[in-house]
Amino acid sequence: MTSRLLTYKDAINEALRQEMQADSRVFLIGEDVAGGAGRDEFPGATDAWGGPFGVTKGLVTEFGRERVIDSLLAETGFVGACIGAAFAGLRPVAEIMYADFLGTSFDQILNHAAKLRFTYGGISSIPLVIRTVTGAGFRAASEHSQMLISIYSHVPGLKVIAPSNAFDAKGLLISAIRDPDPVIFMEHKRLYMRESMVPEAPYAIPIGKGDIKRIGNSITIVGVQKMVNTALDAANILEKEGIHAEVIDPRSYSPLDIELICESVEKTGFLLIVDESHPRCSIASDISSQVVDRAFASLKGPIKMLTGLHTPVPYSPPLEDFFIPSVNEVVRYCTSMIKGENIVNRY
Amino acid sequence: MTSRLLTYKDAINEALRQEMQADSRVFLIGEDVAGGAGRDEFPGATDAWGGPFGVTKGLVTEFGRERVIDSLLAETGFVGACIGAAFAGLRPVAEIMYADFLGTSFDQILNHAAKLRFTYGGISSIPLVIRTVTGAGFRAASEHSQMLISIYSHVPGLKVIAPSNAFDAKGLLISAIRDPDPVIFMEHKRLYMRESMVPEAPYAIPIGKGDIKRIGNSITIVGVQKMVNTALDAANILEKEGIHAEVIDPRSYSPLDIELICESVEKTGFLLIVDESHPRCSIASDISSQVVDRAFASLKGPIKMLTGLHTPVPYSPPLEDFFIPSVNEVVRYCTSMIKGENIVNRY
Amino acid sequence: MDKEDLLGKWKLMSLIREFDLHVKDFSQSDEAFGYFHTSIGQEAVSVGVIPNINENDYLTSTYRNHSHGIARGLDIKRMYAEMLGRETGYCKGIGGSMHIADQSRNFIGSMGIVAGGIPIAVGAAFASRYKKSNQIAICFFGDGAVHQGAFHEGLEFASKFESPVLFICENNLYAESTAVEYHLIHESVINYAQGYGLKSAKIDGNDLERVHEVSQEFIEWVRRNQKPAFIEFMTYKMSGQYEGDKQTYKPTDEIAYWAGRDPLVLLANKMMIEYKVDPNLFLKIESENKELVQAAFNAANNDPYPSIDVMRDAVYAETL
Amino acid sequence: MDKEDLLGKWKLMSLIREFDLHVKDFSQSDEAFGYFHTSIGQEAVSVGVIPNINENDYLTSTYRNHSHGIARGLDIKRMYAEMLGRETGYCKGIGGSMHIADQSRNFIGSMGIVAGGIPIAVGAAFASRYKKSNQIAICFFGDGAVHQGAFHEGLEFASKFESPVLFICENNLYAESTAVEYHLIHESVINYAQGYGLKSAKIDGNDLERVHEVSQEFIEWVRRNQKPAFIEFMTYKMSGQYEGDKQTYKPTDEIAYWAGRDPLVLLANKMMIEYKVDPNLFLKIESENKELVQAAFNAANNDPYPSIDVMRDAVYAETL
Ligand SMILES: Cc1ncc(C[n+]2csc(CCOP(=O)(O)OP(=O)(O)O)c2C)c(N)n1
Ligand SMILES: Cc1ncc(C[n+]2csc(CCOP(=O)(O)OP(=O)(O)O)c2C)c(N)n1
Ligand SMILES: [Mg+2]
Ligand SMILES: [Mg+2]
Repeated sequence: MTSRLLTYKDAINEALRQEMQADSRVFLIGEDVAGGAGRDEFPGATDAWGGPFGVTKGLVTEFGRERVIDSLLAETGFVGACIGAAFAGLRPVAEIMYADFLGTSFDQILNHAAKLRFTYGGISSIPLVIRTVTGAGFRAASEHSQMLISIYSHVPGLKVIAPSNAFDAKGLLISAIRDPDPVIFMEHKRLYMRESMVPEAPYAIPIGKGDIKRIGNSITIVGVQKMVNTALDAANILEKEGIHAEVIDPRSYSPLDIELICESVEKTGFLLIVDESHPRCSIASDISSQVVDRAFASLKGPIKMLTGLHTPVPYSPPLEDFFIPSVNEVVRYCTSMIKGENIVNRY
Repeated sequence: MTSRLLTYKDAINEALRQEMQADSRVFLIGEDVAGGAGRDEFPGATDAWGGPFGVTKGLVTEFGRERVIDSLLAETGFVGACIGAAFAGLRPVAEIMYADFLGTSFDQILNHAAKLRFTYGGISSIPLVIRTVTGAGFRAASEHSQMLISIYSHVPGLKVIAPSNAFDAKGLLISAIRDPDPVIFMEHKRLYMRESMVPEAPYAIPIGKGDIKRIGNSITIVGVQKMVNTALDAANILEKEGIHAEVIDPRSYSPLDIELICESVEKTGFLLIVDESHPRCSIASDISSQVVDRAFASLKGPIKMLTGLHTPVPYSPPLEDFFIPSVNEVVRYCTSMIKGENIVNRY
Repeated sequence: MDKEDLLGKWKLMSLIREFDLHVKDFSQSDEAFGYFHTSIGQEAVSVGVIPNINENDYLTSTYRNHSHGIARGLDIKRMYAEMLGRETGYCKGIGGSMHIADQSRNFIGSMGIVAGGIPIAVGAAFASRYKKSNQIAICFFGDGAVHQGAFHEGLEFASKFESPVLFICENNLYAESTAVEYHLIHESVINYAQGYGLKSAKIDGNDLERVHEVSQEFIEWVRRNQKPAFIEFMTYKMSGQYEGDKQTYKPTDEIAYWAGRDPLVLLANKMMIEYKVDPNLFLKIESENKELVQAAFNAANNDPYPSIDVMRDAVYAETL
Repeated sequence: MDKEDLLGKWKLMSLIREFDLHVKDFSQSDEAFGYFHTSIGQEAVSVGVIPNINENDYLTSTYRNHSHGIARGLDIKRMYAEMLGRETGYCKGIGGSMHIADQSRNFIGSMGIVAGGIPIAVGAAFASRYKKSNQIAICFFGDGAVHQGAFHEGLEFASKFESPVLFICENNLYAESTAVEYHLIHESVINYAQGYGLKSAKIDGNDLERVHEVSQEFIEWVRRNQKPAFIEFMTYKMSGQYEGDKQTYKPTDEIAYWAGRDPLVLLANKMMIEYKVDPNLFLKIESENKELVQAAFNAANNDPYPSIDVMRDAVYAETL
């Protein structure tokens, strides 16, 4: 397969395009996913936005407004409609502009998308993808910076994916679109411009399989989405101090590849989870609790969680920078853990 | 203080009545919290319901329709309005009939109630209480049986309370109404008819303080809401086998009295968390992860979580009974944990 | 409709009535569990509307779904099995009384969240337009649903994206214990529909012939024009919000008035007068239906409960 | 309004314009961060409406809040400090540009969630009625907000519970890149308001005098009648959705048309013709405002960032 450097954003765009080419049941809907609707008569208006980050740019030109649909500004309406359309045999890909806005359609997700198949005794299926944008670091303040992976992963019936690089993003989005169940697909706004090698042809990465991004035997670091990169940077620094960190990217959070994490912890004896979400009832606490249950005997010290704070995301740059776990902190946590030093948590 | 046996339901009713008597800023709003609205002209219609479980019965007769308000069937509308009213100096107590319906007003809770003070730099405050009904065991199926404590506890800015008995319910609801922050107050439908001794006079139990419901030194069991009672029943059986279980009721889940739990674990060395919610990113995983972080050295074996399943709540009686952790299972977990036997988790 | 047609409709209404009366009785027994929401008094809406749609048209309902299910041709034994939590039920006993559905009839589901099914039905209709399959969707809800954001967003989506869906509001004068005089700010819920430019009508929901006629016309219109439409049927929730509801919010004269407007009585009277149908025929049909329902219950009540594995496998389509 | 009044309004509009122009410039500089949403072209709405309310009336805004803040009398230095994330900002730098608020003026907040502030403003109005305090609330939002369930539930709550709130829709022809021709199914957003029985009007939002007159009348009406009302102001988002938006969705003739309808130009022209105001006076005011803004920016830009403790203490009113 021919590969080339592609941004995360373009990799997502390519996954959408290829799946739309392959399957006429796939359509996109969301606010400004095409852009310029209502002004089609004049050149420039068509495809003016392609979503606020331009992720879907070009698709309306290729597939037309029948399949790249500017919704109304009404998330309950269009997410609910996608559930019905999925039941009726289509493959909707809805975009909720920011993860923070999921609250405006939460009932449809929690009680309908997630439960319809179950309440049916497992007879129906809802092949729906909801793409949304996560994460802090954009100076976008409390209502445009949340992760919310933990809330969605709590809900049985949903699958939750949050890729950390372009390669994973393409392969996992293709799987999500082909998957028979509702998938929340989370794209980190601070990763959109990051490049990695991405094959041209379509490929599917199985949902629920984690990935070892770096092999090591001194300590296991699980990173959540963008924090995978933070962990990798920290691992490079730690290497110089003779600490060989193994860095795991779960990629899928529901289902979660807990076996992969446990195997690593059985080898290293130490586990640090790095996540920019809030700490309480979180994906970090979830991973910690599952590992302590399954791999207790291997633990050489307490599992640590380095997370965002139990505060909404602040605006002020030094505060937001503090909110997000940094490379230095990952390094500090790892060295202290291995030395058996006490660490005062920040949250 | 004179005490007498009172049901959980009546204790809540009494807390509401006493706080409404003491403070004219307190008002109730929700669907059918009075009941019979629109037909007031005829006897019998006034105060016909008092909420679906009759919890607010009698209050409209005492305080009138100005303060016990049948809302429209529109949770975003009235929860949002309560946020504004709280900002404007009132003390709204909103009722969302079932916790399952919180999705229809989730944006107001997640982004406004929880964040308004923070986004303000801590200048304003939102003294709002949202009462709602949790829990399985009522054969009410997937959309009328959820707990959702974990979702609300994940969100910074909210306080989350879920009492397990009438005494705690009264004292904590009074605190919730007097509290300057938004509080989600969760009432378990299967506890409404349970009695305990409740003082007649108003009293406040501090939010964020857990309670040791039974002292023991062999193992710590943390129960979540109704599971406190399950844990206590199990503890009585275990006692006969010479196992002295300490049973802790956190009562508040955000903030959580983690110190109390850790102290107990430092004494017993074993921790079992019993919760009927789904397991992933849950309050059970939260407690486990915090304890492993803080009290690792005291642990004599893995922390175990006995929770509901990673499935929505089923309707069929044997399935629902299986879904909810049982006394027998608590006993089985505890004995196996102490013996160091392997336990296969059910979820 | 000729005499035979009307008799067939009456028979179906009677089957629904006997089913719900059985549920009502059963719900008060010691064996009973769960919440049951009957449609006693509202049968003419289901029977007048639902047989007019095609085999592959879509439908959503609410927790008050018995009459919709039976009118859609669901087997009453399998319905009762669902309500008793048995594996032979339409949802293998997992969904229960509030969530009856049948994929083979494109009965998408019964939503326990008020108005929750509205955008979903709209989406099925939208898909029909997308697929050019000439299907439509019909969507039932109560008078209380009009206050929900989901109602508005659903109607507007349908209007904007010209989705062939027929919205059917069963205005039974109450949302739980709250009367429409209190909760409706409009005289009629069709004001909301008109706000979205929907073709709409407000009709006596207890007059079977009228319900049939108007809904047939609307269904054809929706299919032909590939656009949404809306009917409000005025009817009465004779048995309260759920079985066990004491209904102290209802005035006695209102109860008496609507007892006289019982859709089964209205149609039977008409047939006795206009078509000289022997009154005993109705009694005979009624007792046959009673037996059918009792037999269905008995059979269902002997069926096995589902296994834990059935539940586990129901969460995800792909076992993980 | 007499000449002096009009001059005062023009001065305020010019201050807002200069503030936003400075923001626009700054946003393209290397130091800049965050999202900035200016109201360039919409100044007449804020200046026409907001000075008509009382000191203790309530107000909610959106991410597009600069003009509302300045018209409400907020200090531009503290506003800029907020936008620069400084502790001296109105929200101590924690809220940022999208969330400016000022409790001392009952400016409840700026909501980043479209329509999120609507039920909240309604609730403040409801509280005023409850307290019999004779306060009202005014609530700003855009044309896109009318599609949200929160909009409908908020309007209906206000209508049902007779809450003294004035809803103000700034219809600036676009919701992000989507034109109203596409997203509005009605000719006008006041159709929605009329659906809830609200007194309403659709007004040229670039004509300062007209905005002032109508909003004054509506504000008095709301206060006197203790009921909600609704105004749609037609205006134009001259600088796009956010600073940096390339606006390729806008036709050039439309841009030209609205450049000619710039509210500052319209009012200045009128004053030059009707009151013979010297054109140089406007230039003078403009350059004074430019200096004020630059000075505010410079001062704010030297202020300290908040400490971590400020952030921690901001979450709960009671430190836990
Ligand atoms: C979002 C939501 N809020 C509240 C409820 C609780 N509830 C169940 S039925 C009902 C009344 C519904 O009235 P209506 O729509 O008229 O239907 P009816 O029961 O009269 O058929 C309410 C408030 C719910 N199920 N969903
Ligand atoms: C619930 C929600 N959905 C989507 C968005 C993203 N968004 C921000 S502004 C905007 C357009 C709003 O348009 P309008 O209401 O006309 O206000 P304007 O920006 O034109 O002033 C959108 C879709 C949001 N903030 N909240
Ligand atoms: Mg009703
Ligand atoms: Mg706009």
